[in-house]
Amino acid sequence: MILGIPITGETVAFFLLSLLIISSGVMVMSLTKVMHTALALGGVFLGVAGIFILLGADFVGVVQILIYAGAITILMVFALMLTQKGDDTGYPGPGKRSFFTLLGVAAFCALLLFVIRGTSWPVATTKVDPFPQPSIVMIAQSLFHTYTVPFELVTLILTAALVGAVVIARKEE
Amino acid sequence: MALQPFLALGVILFGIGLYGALTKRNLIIVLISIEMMLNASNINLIAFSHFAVTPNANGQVFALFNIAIAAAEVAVGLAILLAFFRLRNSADVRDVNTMKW
Amino acid sequence: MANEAWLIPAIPLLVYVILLVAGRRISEPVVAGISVSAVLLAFLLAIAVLADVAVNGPTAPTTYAWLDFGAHSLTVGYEVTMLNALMLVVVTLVSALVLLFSRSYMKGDERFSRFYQYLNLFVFSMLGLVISPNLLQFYIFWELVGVCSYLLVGFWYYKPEAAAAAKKAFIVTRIGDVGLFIGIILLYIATGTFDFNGLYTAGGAAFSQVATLAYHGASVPFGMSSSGFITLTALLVFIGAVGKSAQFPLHVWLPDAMEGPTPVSALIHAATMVAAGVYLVARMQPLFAASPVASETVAVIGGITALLAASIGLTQRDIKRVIAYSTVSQLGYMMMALGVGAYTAGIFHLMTHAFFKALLFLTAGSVIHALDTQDLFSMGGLRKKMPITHIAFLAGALALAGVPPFAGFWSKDEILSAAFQSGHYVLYAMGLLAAFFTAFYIFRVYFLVFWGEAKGEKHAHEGGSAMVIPLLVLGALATLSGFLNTPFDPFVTRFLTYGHPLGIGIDPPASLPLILVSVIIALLGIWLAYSVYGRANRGAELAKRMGVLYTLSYNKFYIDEIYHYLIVTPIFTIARAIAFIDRFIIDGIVRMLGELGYTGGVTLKYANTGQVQTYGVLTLFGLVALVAIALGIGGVL
Amino acid sequence: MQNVLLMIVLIPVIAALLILPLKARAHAITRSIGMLGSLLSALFALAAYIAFQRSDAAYQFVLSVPWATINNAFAGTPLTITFAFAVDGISLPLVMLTGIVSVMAALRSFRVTERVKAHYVWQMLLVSGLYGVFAAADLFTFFFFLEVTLVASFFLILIFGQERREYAAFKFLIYRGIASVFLLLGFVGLAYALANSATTVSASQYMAYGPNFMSLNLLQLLDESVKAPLALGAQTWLFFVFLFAVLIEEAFVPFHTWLIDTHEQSDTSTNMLIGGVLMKVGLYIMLRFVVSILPLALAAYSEWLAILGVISILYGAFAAIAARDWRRLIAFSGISHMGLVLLAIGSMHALGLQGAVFMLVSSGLLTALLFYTVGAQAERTGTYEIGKLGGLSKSLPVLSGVLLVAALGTVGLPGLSGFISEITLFISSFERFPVVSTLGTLGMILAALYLLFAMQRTTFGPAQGAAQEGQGIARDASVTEAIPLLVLVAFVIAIGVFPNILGVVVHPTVQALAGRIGG
Repeated sequence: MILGIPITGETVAFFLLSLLIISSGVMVMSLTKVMHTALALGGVFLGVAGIFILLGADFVGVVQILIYAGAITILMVFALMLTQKGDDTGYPGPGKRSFFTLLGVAAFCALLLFVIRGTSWPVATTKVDPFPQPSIVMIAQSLFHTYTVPFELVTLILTAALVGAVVIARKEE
Repeated sequence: MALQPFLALGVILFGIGLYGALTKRNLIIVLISIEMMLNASNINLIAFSHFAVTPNANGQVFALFNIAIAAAEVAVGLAILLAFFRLRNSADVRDVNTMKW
Repeated sequence: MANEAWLIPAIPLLVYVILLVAGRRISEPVVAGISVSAVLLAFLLAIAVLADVAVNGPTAPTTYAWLDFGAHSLTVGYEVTMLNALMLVVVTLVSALVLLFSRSYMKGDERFSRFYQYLNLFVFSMLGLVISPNLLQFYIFWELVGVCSYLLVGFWYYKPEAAAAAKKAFIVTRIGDVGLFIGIILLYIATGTFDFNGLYTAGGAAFSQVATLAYHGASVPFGMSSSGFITLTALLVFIGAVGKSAQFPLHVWLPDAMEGPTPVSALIHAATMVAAGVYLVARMQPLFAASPVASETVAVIGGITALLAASIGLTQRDIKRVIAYSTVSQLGYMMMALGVGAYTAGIFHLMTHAFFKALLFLTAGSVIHALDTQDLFSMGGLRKKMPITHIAFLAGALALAGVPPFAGFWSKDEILSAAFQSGHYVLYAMGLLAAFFTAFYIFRVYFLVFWGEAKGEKHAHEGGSAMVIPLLVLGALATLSGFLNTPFDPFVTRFLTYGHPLGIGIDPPASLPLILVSVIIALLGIWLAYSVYGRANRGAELAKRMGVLYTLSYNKFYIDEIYHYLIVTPIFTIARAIAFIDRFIIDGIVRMLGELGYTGGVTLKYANTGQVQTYGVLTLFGLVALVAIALGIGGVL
Repeated sequence: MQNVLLMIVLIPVIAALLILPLKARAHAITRSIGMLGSLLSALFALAAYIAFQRSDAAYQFVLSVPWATINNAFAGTPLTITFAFAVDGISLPLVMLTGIVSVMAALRSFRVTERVKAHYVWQMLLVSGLYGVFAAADLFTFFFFLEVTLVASFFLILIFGQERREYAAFKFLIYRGIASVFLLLGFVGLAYALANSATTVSASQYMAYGPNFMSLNLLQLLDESVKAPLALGAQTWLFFVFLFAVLIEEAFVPFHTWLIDTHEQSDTSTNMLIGGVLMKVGLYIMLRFVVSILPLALAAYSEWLAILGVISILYGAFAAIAARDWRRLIAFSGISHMGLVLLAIGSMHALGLQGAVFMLVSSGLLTALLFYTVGAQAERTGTYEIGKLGGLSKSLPVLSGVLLVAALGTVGLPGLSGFISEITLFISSFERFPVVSTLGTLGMILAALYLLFAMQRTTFGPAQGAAQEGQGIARDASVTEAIPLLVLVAFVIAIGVFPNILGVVVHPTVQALAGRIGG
């Protein structure tokens, strides 16, 4: 028991992943070299994926690793490199406004944390295994029964985004 | 494990992302920060899905949707960024001010 | 016959409609022929009605629903009483003669048929007014009469003076009309009826002649005393009469109304417009009789008007204007008569006056027609050139001056003796002085126009038969109609007081000394006029000797000017002030608010720097504040 | 006959839809469709007048279709909206008025030569909105059509006005928009206040919504307000909300400046419709909602109405005296006459309410007539300025004659429609407010003053200024132009001479209405 929390495998994993996510996040904000930033970003995404898996959402966790840690991070690195002037990101550090922003963000987070603490969350009345079957089956059922239309819409959006991205990024002739 | 630690983690990650989105001068870092905020919300969704009164997969499905939308957003965002960079030869947020007054 | 009395106004209305539809396509003689014969027919019907009521007494009103309104429906209809039977005859007779006269007076005018159209409408309105059984219908025709006079006075609309006179006539009488309007409404509120017959019940002792209002709510409105309320309504009604009958202080429109064609003046002055006011007071006599204050006011206003107008008439240069002031003055006599309770004398004077005043105007019209001028001092010597006109004018002048046995003598004398015998000695003196003035000014006109040397190049001559016949008929009436009500055989009195109508008194008998005094006064006036203007023109000399008095009289006591400064100017000043406030203060505030919004927007837009992150930070602070407030309200914080 | 009101409202919309696909240059067919649409609607209005049960004070031709239900409108209470039409003795004359004026305005619009299509489309929509407002029997339906009139007139002013049309159009939109907001607040408040005392739920409604629900249906609201009247407190604040809306809507002093600008900037047919019909809507709201549903508040504050009315009467009259532009003068004269109506409503007497309805109709006809005549004159002389006109009687006798009739009718000459309205409303107002009413009668004298001055200046005297220059080309009214004039004059005279043609319809309703307010 540390601070009223039982020390189990779960909690240990949670704390380690949290540490990874938060420290990587802070590093994304503070590092200036491109590659360092990209690495830190990968850390954040991986940590989040770990949390997902910890919560039994293995499929989403895998998707997270594939899309975020894989695709998006690489994309970002490319973009950073394409637009880079010199070695570092080359932008001035925090100014006076950053301080106020920090204050505002801190207040916001504090409020939310306070609310999270103050709320009495409903707890499952019957303690059953959360997921009696593999999550991927459930997701598939949900996605192709309940959420068929949104799912199709998302594909549309993705297509539109693809076309849009091409059109926008294309060189003007 | 309880719900609250996960929510707290989400809030903190969201705060970091928000701070980055509001202060960073580099447009790409801003985009990255936004991705982090989306991740924070995904943590929430998955956590609620896991700790719901009757656990179900809805939260996971929403998280998947979120990821899909985020991917689209990154694609379009980066495209805009590239077009902008070509136009102004800069990726500074402060140069994106054509909508002023 | 009295049940067909509605035909009398209907006939001119029919002619009006015919002329309205087809007027432009009918030739002048036909237009005049239709109109004159129609009104003559109406006159014959009126005679028949008169004979009917003389034998059978007045009829009950015949009414039709006009506006259904539960228990208090508004009605229209007709009714023949002794008074209005007499009025019907007078109005139709004078109108027929005026219509005939207009045939040659208006010959060749490009709107000849329009003129006859208006005249027919005028006659219709007056006849409708006379046979109205209730105040509402009375008021409707009363206003129509006003509009017709407006149209006819302004007939030559392209003359600025005519247009101004028409407008003045309408607006000044409108002031009186509003008084009458309020009076009618108050009477309706008190009694729940507009009917002349339903307004009163006998008040006081059983055989009393005094009427009182028939209050339908068993109480007087507004918590007033009954006598106070009667006085109030009577005075309001009287304000209407003051406006229409050109009594002081609303007399200013009538002399200006001379700008219309002369037949119109004859019609307005003799039979239609101005008679309406006197008729109203006569018709409402029970109400006035019930209020000593109101009847005193009527008498005093009448007396003042008689004297004031007569004194103005002394010095005017325009022939029609002199006669116009004489009308105002004579109307004052009538009001005085009704005010002192001499009901018959007032009506009788209205009747005789209608004849001799129409005569005077038509002769003046024929003089003007012959000479093309209205200035007295450019006339003269017409005695030889226009003998018929001369004789006719002389008859009219003698009647107006009150020389026996002409019509005016009998009626005016009755009024004066009634004033004296009812104890109004001051009024009597004023009336006597006015009679002296009257005799003087009308004979001043007579001598200036018909005696002396002929002036101007134009060759004067008599008009055609259409002009001469009315003069002869009216001349005869002006001479003889007085005998209808002599002290020896008061036929009209007997006729009017048939069945002892409620609230109407019987005139005191005339006395010989009073008759003698008024005859002497009239003769004195004539003699003075002869000595100043008849033998040789010494008018300027006299004017100089009178000094300030002459100036005052010549300028009509500056009443028009006083009104201009006291009423017209303030109204226009207020109007301009309100226009200013409207444009610059009220709308100014509105425009300022608009400008404020615009300027504010223009200024604040510079806060939009285009920096998305700045917006984001500010939004964040807003969000934090909102969440904090929401949590605070929810009791979480 | 059940659907007659629906037909009346729909036909102009159909006409507008038919005009839309036409070619922009197809003027003749556009005009014919517009004219036919207006005429057909007016004929249906006439049919409604003929089929109307004279002695019946209740709503007739009731048509009520459920439109929408909002389940959790306020604190869990459902809100139902119906698409409902019905007329009674107060609204039917105004529907008739709309019919007459809209046909005349459609004829007048023959003179429009540019953007004819747009003109007719917006005009048809405005007419439909006006019909809808007067025929509506549901607060939401009413509000819907009121907004239609707002938008349609906005575009009519904006596109077809004079130089400062944009200013005028936006002023119109903003003022009336604010009035609409207050009206909406009043409507919702009314529905909310009356829902709490619901006692009139029908069986089927009970099945659908339970015992407590808010209805916007006027008939239901009226029913409820009789069975369970509102307390004075609720009535009072609703009264003031409505009063404020009406003061703006009806352009009472000091919220009148938008009307002046609107009239000064609009073209003739728009002025006829706005001045003749739209400007009666505010007082119709007063009669329809305030008098019937809020009688206690009306009784408590009726002196205020009378005083506000008299202020408008006198202010409008004086401002009209100073007006140099005919349209400005007519606008102020309208304000002055609407003050009379407010005075009559304040008197809370059946006769006064009848006078109020008569005055609305009469003033509508006369205002339309005045605008028509003045517009026709301005078309020939090129100006509305009173000082620049003169002697038109000679060159334009018919127009001048009609102007005379219109002016005299407005002054309140017996035999024309203005008089019967004035006498009935003054009888009841004198009974209650003798002093205030006496001040009101001053308005009658002042009306004679300003109208005669302006009319004589224009038509009498020698020809001068613009009239003189234009004399060669100026032609008097052509046949198509003369028809509206004569028809309007005929109606003005008909009501003036036979007031019963209107009275029989109005009387039972106002009698019943007066019963509610103890008159």
